[in-house]
Amino acid sequence: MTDASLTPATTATGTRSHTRDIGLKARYAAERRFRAYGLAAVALGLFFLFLLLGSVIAQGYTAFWQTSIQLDIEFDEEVIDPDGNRDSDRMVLLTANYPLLAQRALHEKLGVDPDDRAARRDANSLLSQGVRTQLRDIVVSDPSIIGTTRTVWVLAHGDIDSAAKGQFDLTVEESRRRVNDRQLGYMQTLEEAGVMEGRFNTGLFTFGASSRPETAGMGVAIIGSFYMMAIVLVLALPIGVAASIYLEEFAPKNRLTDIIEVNINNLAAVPSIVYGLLGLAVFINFAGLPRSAAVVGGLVLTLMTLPTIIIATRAALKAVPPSIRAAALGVGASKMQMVFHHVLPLAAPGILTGTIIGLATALGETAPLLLIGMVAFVADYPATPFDPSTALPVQIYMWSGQAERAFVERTSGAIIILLLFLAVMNITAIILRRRFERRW
Amino acid sequence: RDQVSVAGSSTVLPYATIVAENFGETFPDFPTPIVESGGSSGGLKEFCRGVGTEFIDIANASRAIRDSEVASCAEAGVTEIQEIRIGYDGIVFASDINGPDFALEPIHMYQALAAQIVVDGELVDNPNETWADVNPDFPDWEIAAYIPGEKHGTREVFEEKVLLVGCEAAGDLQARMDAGMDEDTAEENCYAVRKDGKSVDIDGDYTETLARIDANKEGMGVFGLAFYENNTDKLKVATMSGVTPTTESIAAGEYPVSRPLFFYVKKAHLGVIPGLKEYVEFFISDAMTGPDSPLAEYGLVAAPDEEREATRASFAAGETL
Amino acid sequence: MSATTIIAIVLVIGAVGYLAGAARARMVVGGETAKLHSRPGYYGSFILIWATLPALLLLVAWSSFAPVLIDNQVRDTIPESVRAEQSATQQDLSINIVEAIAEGLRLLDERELQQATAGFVLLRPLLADKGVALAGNGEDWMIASAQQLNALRDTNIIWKSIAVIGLSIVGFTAGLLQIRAQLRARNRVEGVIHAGLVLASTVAILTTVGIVLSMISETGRFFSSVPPQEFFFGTVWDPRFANAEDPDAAGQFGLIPLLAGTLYIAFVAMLVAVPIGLFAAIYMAEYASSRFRSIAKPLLEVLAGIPTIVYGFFALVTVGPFLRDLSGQIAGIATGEVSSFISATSVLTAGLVMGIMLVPFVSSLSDDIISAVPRSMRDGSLGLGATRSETVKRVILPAALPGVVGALLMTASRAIGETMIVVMAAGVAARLSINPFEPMTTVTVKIVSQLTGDLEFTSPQTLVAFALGLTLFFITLALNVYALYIVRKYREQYE
Amino acid sequence: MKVDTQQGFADGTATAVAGSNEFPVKMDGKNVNVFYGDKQAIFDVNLEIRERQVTALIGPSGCGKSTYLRCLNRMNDTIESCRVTGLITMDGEDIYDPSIDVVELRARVGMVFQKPNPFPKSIFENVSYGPRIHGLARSKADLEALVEQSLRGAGLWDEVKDRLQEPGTGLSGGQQQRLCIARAIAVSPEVILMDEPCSALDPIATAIVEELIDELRQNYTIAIVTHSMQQAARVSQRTAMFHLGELVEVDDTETMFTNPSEKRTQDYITGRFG
Amino acid sequence: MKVDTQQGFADGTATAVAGSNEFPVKMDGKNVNVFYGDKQAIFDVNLEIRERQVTALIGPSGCGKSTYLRCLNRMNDTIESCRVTGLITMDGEDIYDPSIDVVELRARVGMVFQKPNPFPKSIFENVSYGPRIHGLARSKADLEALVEQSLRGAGLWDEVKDRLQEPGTGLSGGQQQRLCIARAIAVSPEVILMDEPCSALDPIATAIVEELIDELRQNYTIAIVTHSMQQAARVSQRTAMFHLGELVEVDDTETMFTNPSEKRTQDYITGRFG
Ligand SMILES: Nc1ncnc2c1ncn2[C@@H]1O[C@H](COP(=O)(O)OP(=O)(O)OP(=O)(O)O)[C@@H](O)[C@H]1O
Ligand SMILES: Nc1ncnc2c1ncn2[C@@H]1O[C@H](COP(=O)(O)OP(=O)(O)OP(=O)(O)O)[C@@H](O)[C@H]1O
Ligand SMILES: [Mg+2]
Ligand SMILES: [Mg+2]
Repeated sequence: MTDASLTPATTATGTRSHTRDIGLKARYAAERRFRAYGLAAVALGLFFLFLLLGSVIAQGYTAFWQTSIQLDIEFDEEVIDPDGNRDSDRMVLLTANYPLLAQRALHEKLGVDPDDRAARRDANSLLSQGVRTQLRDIVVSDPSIIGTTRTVWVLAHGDIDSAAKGQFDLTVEESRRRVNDRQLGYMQTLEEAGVMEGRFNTGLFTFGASSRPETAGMGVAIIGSFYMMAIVLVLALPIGVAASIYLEEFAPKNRLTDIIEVNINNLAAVPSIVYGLLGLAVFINFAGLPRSAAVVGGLVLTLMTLPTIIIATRAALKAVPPSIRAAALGVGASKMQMVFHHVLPLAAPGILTGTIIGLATALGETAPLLLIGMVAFVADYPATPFDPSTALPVQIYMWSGQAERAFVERTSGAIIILLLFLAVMNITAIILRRRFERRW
Repeated sequence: RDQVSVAGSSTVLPYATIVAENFGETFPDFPTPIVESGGSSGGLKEFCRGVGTEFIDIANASRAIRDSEVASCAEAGVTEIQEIRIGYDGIVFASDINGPDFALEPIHMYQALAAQIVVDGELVDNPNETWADVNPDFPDWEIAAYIPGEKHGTREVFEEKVLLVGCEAAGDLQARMDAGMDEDTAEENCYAVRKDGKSVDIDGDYTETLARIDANKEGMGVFGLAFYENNTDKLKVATMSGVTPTTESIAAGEYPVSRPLFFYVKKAHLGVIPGLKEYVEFFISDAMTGPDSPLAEYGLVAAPDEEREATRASFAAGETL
Repeated sequence: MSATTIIAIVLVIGAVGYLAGAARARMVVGGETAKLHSRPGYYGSFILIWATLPALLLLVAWSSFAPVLIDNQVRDTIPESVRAEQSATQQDLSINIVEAIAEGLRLLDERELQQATAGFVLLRPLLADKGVALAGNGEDWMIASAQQLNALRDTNIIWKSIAVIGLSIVGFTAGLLQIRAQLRARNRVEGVIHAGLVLASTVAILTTVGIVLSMISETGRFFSSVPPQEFFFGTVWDPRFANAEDPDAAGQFGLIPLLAGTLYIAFVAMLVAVPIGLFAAIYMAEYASSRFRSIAKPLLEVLAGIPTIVYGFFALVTVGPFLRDLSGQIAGIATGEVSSFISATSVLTAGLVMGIMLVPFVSSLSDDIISAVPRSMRDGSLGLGATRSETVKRVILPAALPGVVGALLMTASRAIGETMIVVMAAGVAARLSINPFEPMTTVTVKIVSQLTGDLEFTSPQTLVAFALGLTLFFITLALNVYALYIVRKYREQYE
Repeated sequence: MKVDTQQGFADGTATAVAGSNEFPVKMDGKNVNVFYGDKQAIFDVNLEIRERQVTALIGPSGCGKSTYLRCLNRMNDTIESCRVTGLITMDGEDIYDPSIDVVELRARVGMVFQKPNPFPKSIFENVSYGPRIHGLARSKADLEALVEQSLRGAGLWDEVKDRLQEPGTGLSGGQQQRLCIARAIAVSPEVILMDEPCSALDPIATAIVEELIDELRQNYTIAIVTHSMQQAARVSQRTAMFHLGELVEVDDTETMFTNPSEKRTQDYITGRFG
Repeated sequence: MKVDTQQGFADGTATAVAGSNEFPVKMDGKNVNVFYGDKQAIFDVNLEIRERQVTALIGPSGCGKSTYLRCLNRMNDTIESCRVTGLITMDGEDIYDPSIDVVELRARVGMVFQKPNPFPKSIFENVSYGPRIHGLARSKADLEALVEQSLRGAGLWDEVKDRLQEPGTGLSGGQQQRLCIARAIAVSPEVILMDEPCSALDPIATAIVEELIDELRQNYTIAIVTHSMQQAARVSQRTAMFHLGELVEVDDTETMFTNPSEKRTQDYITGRFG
C-alpha cells in the first residue's frame, strides 16, 4: 500500500463541497432533452400509428354497412319450375331464373311501368346480381317455399351502395356518373318507404371472392389466413425455438455454427418474393403439393418467419444471466433440464415478442404468395389446407386493384379486418407475456 | 384436382373472374375456377411447365404468346395449345375531371414524353417542360405523365401505337434514320421514354395511377378503358386523333390505341379436367363476351361478330398453335 | 384405416408405453426410485420414443413410396393398344381420370356398381348424381383400372397399418426389455431431443440451399445471354432498350442504379427508424411506468403488423403529396418562386414511410434487450451520480450493444427486402442519383415487376429477376458476415 | 461461537478519537421509515452520521442495513415499490426536498455495493467513468493520473496496470470489488457509503481497504455496512446496531463493543442470537 | 494488520481430528493445469480431498481457488475457453473420462456459488428443484419435509416459513445465499463444494452455516473456498494454500496454521503479503 492512494482525496479537499461544479445545469438539460427525445419518439410512433389507423378507418368503416333492399318476393312456380319436374331433375332448381323474381318485386314496389324498357333496366340495375344465388339458396334449402311470398332483404348493386354512401360526386353531369338521376329517384323512393337501408355487412366476413363488390367478402381469405397462421405457428415456433436452443446452448462455437448464424441473419434479409420462388420450386414443383393451397402458403411463410423467430429467441436466451445456468447445473440438472426448466421460461417474453413480430409480418405478406398461386380469385371455401384459398393481404391487394368505387372502401374495410386479426394476436401475446415476464 | 385452374395477366384477371363467377353460378356441378394473378409472363411460365393435373389449364395473357415461349412449352411436353382471343382492351389517356379537355394526337405524346426529339434538325434531349410547350392549346401544366411500367403489356401498345406513330408524324423517325440509325434502332430510339421525372412509370395497377392523379391534379395518366368507365366522375378522358374512346369506337377500329386479350388452353387437359371445356365454351359464348355481355359492360371491347364466330369455330375444331 | 387413425393408434401405444415404462422402472428397483439412473418419467419417455418414432418414420416412408408403386401397377393395367398410341404425359392424364373414377366408385352401392362397370358412358351420369364431376375423355378400360386401383389401395392400407402398428408394438417391447436400473434413460431421451434440436437448426441451411438452387439455373440462363460484367458493372437499367452503340444486346441490365437505390432508401429508412425506435425503447425501458410501457409497446408493435401495401398507399396519397407541397412552400418562402423540389415519389418519401414501419422492429427488440441488462449495472452508474441519461448512454447501451446491433441488423435486412412501399413511394424508375428528393428504385421492386410482368418469360428481361435475387442474396450474405465479425469484435459480456 | 472483540480493537482503537462530540453531524436521519410496497423494512430510525468519522452499520442479515444506507444517497428512488418517510438531512439540508438534486447528491454521497458490479467496459473506463461524467479531469493526462490514484487507493494498481484496457468483468471477484471501490473514490465524494465492501475480498485486500478507509476518514465521511464485527471494531468510530428494521443502539464503537447498553447488542456481538 | 489465528482455533480444534491418514481420499487431482484460452490459471496442482473432512482452499484474490473448485464438478465445462489437463478422480474414477455422466457427477458433487444465484422462482421451488429432478422425494409431503429440512439446515427456515411461495429473488443478499445453500444440500450430494459461501452472511448466519458444515462432515465430503482464515481454521481439517495459480502448501489445518512449512504460507496467514 503506497501513500499515493490519498492524493485524490487531498487534492479535492479545498474545492470539495456542494459548490463543486459538476456541470449540473447542462447535464440536467441533457437529461431532460434525452427524456424528451424518448417521449417524443414514442409519441411520434404512436402519432403515425393513429394517423395510419385513422385514415384506414375513416376510409373503411363504411364497408361494414351494405345497402340492402327489402322486397316481398313471390316465389312463383311459373318462373322457377314452369314444367314442374323439379323432383326428377335437380338442375331445375339450380338454374331457374331467380333474378326475375326479385325484379318483379322491385318493379311492383317502385311502380315501374312494365313496358318502359329503359326504366325497367334502371330499376333492375339497383339489384345486385348476387340475388340469383341468394334466392337460389333459399329455394334449394326449402323447396316448399315455392308458391309463397316472403319478405327478403336483397343486396343492392355495388354502385347503388356507393351512391347511397355518398361516394359519387353527384355534381358531375349525369352521363359521367355510374348512377343516373332516375336511379337516384328510385333510391329516394325506396328509402322513404323504409325498405332500403344500410345493414351490417356480414357478407364482408362470409362471402368468398367475387367480381361484384356487394357479394365480395373475406370469408375464404380469413379461412386461408387462419390455416396459414396455424401452420406457421405450429411449425415455426417449435422449429425456431429448437434451432435457437441448439445454436445458443448446445452447439460448439465453430465454423459450422458461425455459418449457420450468418445464414440465419441472411435469411431474415432475403426479400419475401424470393421465398415465393423457393416455395414454387420446392413445395409445388418438387414435393408436388397443390397450387394455391394454404398448406404451401403456410410452409413458405414458415420458412420466412423462422429467421425472425430464431434471431429473437437467441437474443432472449442470451439475455438470461449465466448465474441462473450455473445454479441449475450446480444442483445436478442436465443441460437439457437447465434449458427447459430455467432458461426457456425466462426467455419466454422475448421469444413471444419475436414470434408475434414474425407472425404479424407473415400475416401481412403478399409477394411470396403471388408465385405459389395464392393471389387468386377463389370463390369456394377451402375445406382443408390443401384446397385453394387466398389470404387476407392478398384479398386487400386484389381489391385495391379493382376499378369499382365500392371496392375502395372494401379495401380499407379488409385492412381493418386484418388489423383486428393482428390485434387479437397482439392481445394474446400481451396476456402471455404478462404471465411469463419476470425481472431479476 | 376437380376445378379449373387459370393463371396469368392482371389485365385479363377481372374479366376472367367475372366469367369464373358466372360459370360457378350457372354450372352448380362444377366448382368455381381458380383464377390467379401474376402477369402474362408468370402465367405462361406456369402454363408451360408441363401437362398434368399439377399444372394449370389456362394462361391468361394480354399479349400473344411468343415463339420462344411456345418452344419452351413444347420442351416440357405442352405441345397442343389452343389460342383464344377474348376481345380488346382500350387504352385511354385521362386527367383530372376538373381540368381542361385534351385533344391529343400521337405527336403530342411523343413530343411530351420521348427521351430525345429532333429540334431544328438536331437530336436533343427533350426540352419540353409543360404541355403548353408541346401544343399552345394545352394548359400550362408541367408535364407529368403516369404511364404503365415496362412490365406491363400496355406499355408496348403505348409505345407502338402512340409514340412511334407520333415519331413518324413528326418526321423524327426519318430524321433519325437520316442521321445514320438503322430502322430498328431508330424505332427503339423513338419510343425510349424520358427519364427526368416528367414521365413516371407505374408498375402497380390503375388504382395507383388514379391515386397519383388525385395527388397531382395536373397529371395525365394512362388507363384501361374499363377502369376509366368505372371512374368517369373523377377522370376526364382525352380524345386521341379526334376520337373519344368508347367500346363502340374501339370495336369499330376508329380509336387507335387498343390491344387484343387472349387466353391459352392446354388441349390435353380438355377432356381430363372437369369443367374445363365448359368453362372455355362459356367464356367465348355471346352471353359472356358479346357486345351486351357483362364483360363488355365492365369495359372489355367485344370483338366483331365474325371474329367471335371464328374463335368459337376454331376452339370447337380443336385447332392448336 | 386412414393415416390419422394409424397415427392415433401409434400415439395411444406410445402413451401406454410411457406409463408402462415408468411403472416398469419403478418395479425394477422395487419402488426405490432413488436407485434408478433417471426419473421414472424418463423411462416412460424412453418407451414412448421407441414405440412411436420408428413406427412414424416407417409410416412416412411407406406413405411416400407406396403411391409410386401403386401408380406403376395401375399403369400396367393400361391396355396395350392405349399404351401404344398415348404419350407418357397423356398416360398421366388418363391415370388422373382413373383416380377420379376410383374415388367415385367408392360412393356407389352394390347395385350401382354393377351398372357402372358396364361402361364409362353410364358411369358418368351416375357419378355426376353423386356430385363427382368427371371429364369427358373417359374410356371403358379405365373402370377396370380404377377397380384395380381401389383394390391395391385397400391392400396397401391393410399392410401399412399392420406394418406400422406392428413396428410400434415391437418398439414398445424392445424398449421395455431394455429397462434396467442402470439404463441411462435420461441421456437417451435427451439424445433424441438433441437430435431434434440439431435437425431444427439444419432447416436454416436447407432453406438457404433451397433458395440458391431454386434460382441458380434461371440465373445461369440469364448470364448466358447477358454478360456478367454488363450486369454487375452496368450503370444503366433499361432492360428493354439496347445500348445505341450495341444493337445486338437485349437491353441494358445495369445493377448499379438498383443497388444504389436499395441502399439509399434503406439508409434513409434506418435514419428514421433507428433514432425513433431506439429512443422509444430507451424511454420505455428506463423512464416509462410499467403501465405506460404495457400500453405503448404493443401499440407500437401494431405498426409492424400493418401490411406494407397499406404503408404504400399512405405514402402515395398522404406523405408524398405532403412533402411535395411542403417543399413548395419552403421554396416559396426562400426564393419567392413556388416550385416543389421534392417529388411526390422520392427516396425521402419511401425512406420515411419505411422508417415508420421499422420503428417497432427497433424498439421492441431493443426494449427487451435493454431491460435485460442487470440492475446492478444501473445501480453502479446511478450510485456514482450519473443521471439516467448518462447511465443509459454510457453503461446500458454499451452493455446491450451486441443485442441492439443484432436488432438493428434485422431491421436493416427488412429495409433492404421491402418492396411494396418502395413501389408506391419511390416509384419504379431506375435512376442513379444522390438527390433524396427524387425517385429511385430498388432491387426487390425490379424482381417483383420483372417476374409478374407481361414480358416474355424466356427472355432475359424476365430471367434477370433471378439474377437480381441471387445477387441480393449474396450481397446481404456478405453484409451479414461482416456484421457478425463486428459484433464478435465488440461483444462484451456482463455478469 | 465466541467473537473476540478485543482483537479487533487492537487496530480500531489506534485510530479512534476520544470524544465524538467534536465531530459535527454530516447526515442525519429522523424518524425514517422505509416501505417496499406494503412491507415495512425500516421502522422509525434516528441515526446521525458524523463528519470525518466512520460509522459502521451492523446487524443480522435482512435487518435493513443496506436499505437504510441506500436512503442516504437516495438509491432507493430507483426501486419503484420503495417509499421513504421521515427526514434525512445532509449538512442540514433535507435530501428528499424537491429542490435537492439527486444527481448532485449522489456525486457527493458515493456508494460501493455488496455485489461487485463493474461495467462491461475496460478497467480504465470503469474508473474514469465518474470523473468523466462530472467533468472532474481537465485533460487526458489528468484523467489518467486520477485513474491511477484511484486504483492505487483501492490496492489494485499493481495487478491491473498492464491491462487497463481489458474488460473489468474479466477480473476475479475480489479484484472486481476493488475496482468498484476505485470507481467510487475517483469522483472524490464527501460521503462514501459502503455496503459490505470487503465481503468479497481476501484478508490482505481487506486490510488494504481498511487502511484506506482509515485514511479517507481524514477528508471524508464514511458509512459502512459490515457483517464482521472485527471489521466494525477496527475501522469505525461509531457503530449502529440494527435488528428487524429497528435501530437497536448507536454509540461510540469503543463503548458499543465494551459496554453496550442494550441487551440485544450485547447478545449479538457475543454471537448469542440471530 | 495482524490476524489472530489462535482465536479461530478455539472452535476449529474442538472438532478437528487428530490424524488425517485414517480418512480415505475422496477426490484427487494430479498435475491439474487449467487454461482460460491462452492464459493459464492453475499450474500443476496436486491436491486430494479426503472423505468426511472439510478441506479449505485459501489464498489471495485471483489465485485460482474458484477455478480449482469448479474443476471438481466440471462446472468449468460450461466456460467455452476453459481447458483442463491432468487427472482428477473421484473414488478412483477419472471424472473427466468420457464414460462419466457429468450430470450424475454434479448431482454427487454439489456446489454453492460465490454470488447468490437463486432461480427467479418461489423459495419452495428453489429448494425443491434438485430433489424433484433427481426424484428424491416420493410424495408431496416428502418433498415438503425435505424442503423444510434443507431450509432449516441453512438457517433460513424461520425467516421464510411463512412465505415459501414468494420469489427467492426478493430476499436480501444474505438470505439469498442461505437459500442457495439450502438448495445445494437438498439433493444430499456426496461432496459439497462451497465457493465463499459465507461471504454474504452475517456472523450469526455464518455461525449457523459453519455449524452445519461441521455436521455435514459426518456424512459428506466438503471443499470450501474462504477468505477468512479464522473460518478456515474453525471449520476445516485440511487447508490448501494457493498463490498465483500454484498450490503452495497443503496440510492439516492445525499444522498449517501453527507451523506452516512454506514461507509464503507463513507470510500470508500473518498478513504479510498479498
Ligand atoms: N427490492 C426489494 N423489494 C422488496 N423487499 C426488499 C427489497 N430489498 C430488500 N427487501 C427486504 O427488506 C428487508 C431488508 O433488506 P436489506 O437488503 O436492507 O437487508 P440487509 O440488512 O442489507 O441484509 P444483508 O446483510 O443480507 O444484505 C429484507 O427483509 C428484504 O427481504
Ligand atoms: N471465465 C474466465 N475467463 C478468463 N479468465 C478467468 C475467468 N475466470 C477467472 N479467470 C482468471 O483466472 C484467475 C483465477 O480466477 P479465480 O476466479 O479462480 O480466482 P479466485 O481465487 O477465486 O479469486 P477470488 O477470491 O477473487 O474469487 C484470475 O486471474 C481470473 O482473472
Ligand atoms: Mg445488504
Ligand atoms: Mg473466487
